[in-house]
Amino acid sequence: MRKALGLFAFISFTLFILAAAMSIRPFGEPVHREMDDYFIFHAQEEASANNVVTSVVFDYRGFDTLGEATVLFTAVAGVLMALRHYKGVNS
Amino acid sequence: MNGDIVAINFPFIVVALLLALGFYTIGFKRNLIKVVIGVEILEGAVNMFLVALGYSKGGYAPIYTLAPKESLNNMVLPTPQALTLTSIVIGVAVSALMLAFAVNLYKHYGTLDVTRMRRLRG
Amino acid sequence: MTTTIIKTTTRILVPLILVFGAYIILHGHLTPGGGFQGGAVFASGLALLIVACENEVVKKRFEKVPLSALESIGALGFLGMAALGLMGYTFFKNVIANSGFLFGGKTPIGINPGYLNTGGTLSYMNIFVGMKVLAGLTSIILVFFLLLGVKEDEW
Amino acid sequence: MSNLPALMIAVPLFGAFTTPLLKKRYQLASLWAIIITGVSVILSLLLAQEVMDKGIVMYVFGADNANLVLPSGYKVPIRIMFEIDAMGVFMAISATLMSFIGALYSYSHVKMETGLEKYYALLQLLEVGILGMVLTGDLFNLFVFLEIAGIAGSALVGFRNYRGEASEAGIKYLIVSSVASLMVLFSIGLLYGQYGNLNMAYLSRQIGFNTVDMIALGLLFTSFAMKCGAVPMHYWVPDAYTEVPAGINPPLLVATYASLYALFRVSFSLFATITWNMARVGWAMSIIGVLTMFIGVTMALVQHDVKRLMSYHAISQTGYMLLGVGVGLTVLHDPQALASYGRDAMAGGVFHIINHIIYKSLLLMTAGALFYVTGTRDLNKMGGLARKMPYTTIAFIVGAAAISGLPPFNGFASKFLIYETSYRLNPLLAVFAMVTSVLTLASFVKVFASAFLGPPLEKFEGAKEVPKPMIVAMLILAALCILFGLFPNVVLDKLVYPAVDALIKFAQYQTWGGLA
Repeated sequence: MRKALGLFAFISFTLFILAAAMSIRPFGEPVHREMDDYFIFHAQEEASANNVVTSVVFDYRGFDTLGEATVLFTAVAGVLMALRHYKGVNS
Repeated sequence: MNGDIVAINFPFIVVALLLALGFYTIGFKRNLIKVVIGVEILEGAVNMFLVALGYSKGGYAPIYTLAPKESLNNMVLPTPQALTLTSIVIGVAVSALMLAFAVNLYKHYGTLDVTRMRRLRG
Repeated sequence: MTTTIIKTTTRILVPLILVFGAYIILHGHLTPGGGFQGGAVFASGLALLIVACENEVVKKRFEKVPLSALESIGALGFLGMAALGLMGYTFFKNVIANSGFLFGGKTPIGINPGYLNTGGTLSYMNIFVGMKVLAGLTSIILVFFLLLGVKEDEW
Repeated sequence: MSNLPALMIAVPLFGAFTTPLLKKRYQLASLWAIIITGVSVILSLLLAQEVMDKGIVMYVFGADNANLVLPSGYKVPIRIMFEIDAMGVFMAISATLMSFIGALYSYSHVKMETGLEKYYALLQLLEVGILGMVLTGDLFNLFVFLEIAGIAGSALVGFRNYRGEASEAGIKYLIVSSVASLMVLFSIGLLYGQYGNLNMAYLSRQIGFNTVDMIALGLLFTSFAMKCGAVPMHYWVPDAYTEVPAGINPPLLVATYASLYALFRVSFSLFATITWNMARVGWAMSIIGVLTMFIGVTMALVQHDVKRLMSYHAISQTGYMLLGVGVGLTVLHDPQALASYGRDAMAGGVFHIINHIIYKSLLLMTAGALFYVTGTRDLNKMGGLARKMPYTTIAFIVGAAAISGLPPFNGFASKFLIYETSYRLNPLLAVFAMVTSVLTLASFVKVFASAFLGPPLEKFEGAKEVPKPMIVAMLILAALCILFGLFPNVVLDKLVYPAVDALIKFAQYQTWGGLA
């Protein structure tokens, strides 16, 4: 019963995703590129970097990168905490 | 017509199939390591989707250092690459933590079979 | 897993990998790459150093390395560079770009050979993030390696 | 203080990055965490003041000034921005307050454990994740902070690594949250491919009725519902809440409701054009809500583990919020019904979020106190603790009365609004909500009788009241329960109705509060 339900959910999900892949815009022809064109044409002047991707990563979307660094920091703290040597203690 | 869409959007279809594969692995596999691999497959599929979104036909990498002349008016979109970079690092973080938990669970139960380690039920 | 061949190859390869990682970090604003990628390359060099040696040697070698502190310092440096923008502008404002400070040179518009002294806060952030990533990844690898080498009853 | 929104993130982040430096000095680390979380409570109150005065507060990261949403001569936003309305600030206050309470409670609750500098760092990172989620106006940024909250939360769930169950609950939570956030990322990709932007306000003006947008809405809706513990995917909730140290329970609850917030934000602001014309989304939300509350409470009735029982009640209470806001969403397109009961229904749902966070944290913390004293969580092995632990008993009674919706506690105020308004939509919904409430009362009477009443057991002869920081944390929450119950109108007028209006008036959100 549970397996059948799971299979049903899985198949419907697959069809759902395939429908999305079929109906999205054609590959290789971005329709709206206003934001990206801004990055390409202004990166050298505003962020003073030749590499547009780096200027996006650290300047225009720098706050995401702070979050990303935080994710890595969190994971390292989590791994070190999960694998710490422990003494059996109460509470 | 329908065949055309499949041919043009082939990368997106591959992404969809990969996503389905990842979900199958997470939902129907019993070994914990395989479940982790399933999450990784999902991660890879989504990253591939983002990078595929950024491609524009015949585009060049968006870097000005010693770039060829014709690249100036046809660069691929930089944002999806930045997003993918972020998402890759997040994927590494998630998989590291999941494997740490898996190691812990193996130490405790002596098995990686999900169905045999369910103490938390009901 | 530690034969003489592996050890010798490691001795030759590791400095090259480390230098390559540092190059990627420093040239993040000019060529493909950046703090994360360079940090990962650097950490893979250190990982080679870890897996090519015996447990005791690794333990002794890395005992004195303050990886956790290095990671915190990298993260704090990144946060601090972002907070520089709070002086009159907003968080994450690139205040050093075009200011004439170190890394504050002007980038010529259009195709150019690439000058290292540009990028503003980007270059600093690349360095801090690289530091953070290499410390973080190395400490993950180290903890897994030391853990899996330890016998059951010691754990 | 125009940089207040940035400080909201930067201060706890600074705390989190410095805490691991305090290796082996656990007391210092916990004091540092208490200070940092306390400072962020003050910052969030200041921010709330600013939002109440000025309406939507914008903060554009990396621009020349914080209000520069669009670069000159450009029609699309390009930078990440925070867009803080009353709803966001409402969640931010809950997050900072609960992190502070959690840090205070943890000070003595986990004193004997190791690895505490990581614990406190993760506590602050969890706070950062929640705050980022509720304040941001950028879709990808929402994903990043969703991941931070998920990873920090699951690492904390697995904190007691000497228990196999903790690691198990941790990996379960991590898998659920990472799958959910990957689906979120996929739908962000769909939207980016369609419209080439990531700003929520900008996207919400572009989105229309086409297949890709519908699929994106479906995926976002399911993944956030999964992450907030609605019914088909509620399995991770009891495990995670049970295994986490009681001091982390308050922020973890807020993290769950931050996903609920994201669900509301997606359906009200991002997809406003679709949901505004389709009552079906609202009906789906209400029905999921009713199912969630009913299944949660029936599962709770059979539990023996006190924390697990309360966790199932947390699932069931999530149903009330979904029901309240779902009723509001159903009548969104009908101005008359919206004015007569839709707005009140949403107010009930939103008010229930903070009420539930307060009393469920209180209850889970009393359960943690019982565990601290007795060393067990099995109800059948406890008894006669009322005389030994008077403060805990008082806190428990207040929390239990509040969750069962008895006047004059805060649960009554919000539940009453939900009954009244869901009755107007469909009487059956209200009947289910009331039955759930009665069952909740029954199950808490059982807990009270078996843990606190009865003859004092011999093995708890030496049992003492828990240390002072824990008592203080519990009493603060108990006082809030009573205050919110006695003066619901103050809270409703100051916090809840502005939040509801911020959700309903999506045109304001779309124009960045009138900046463009």
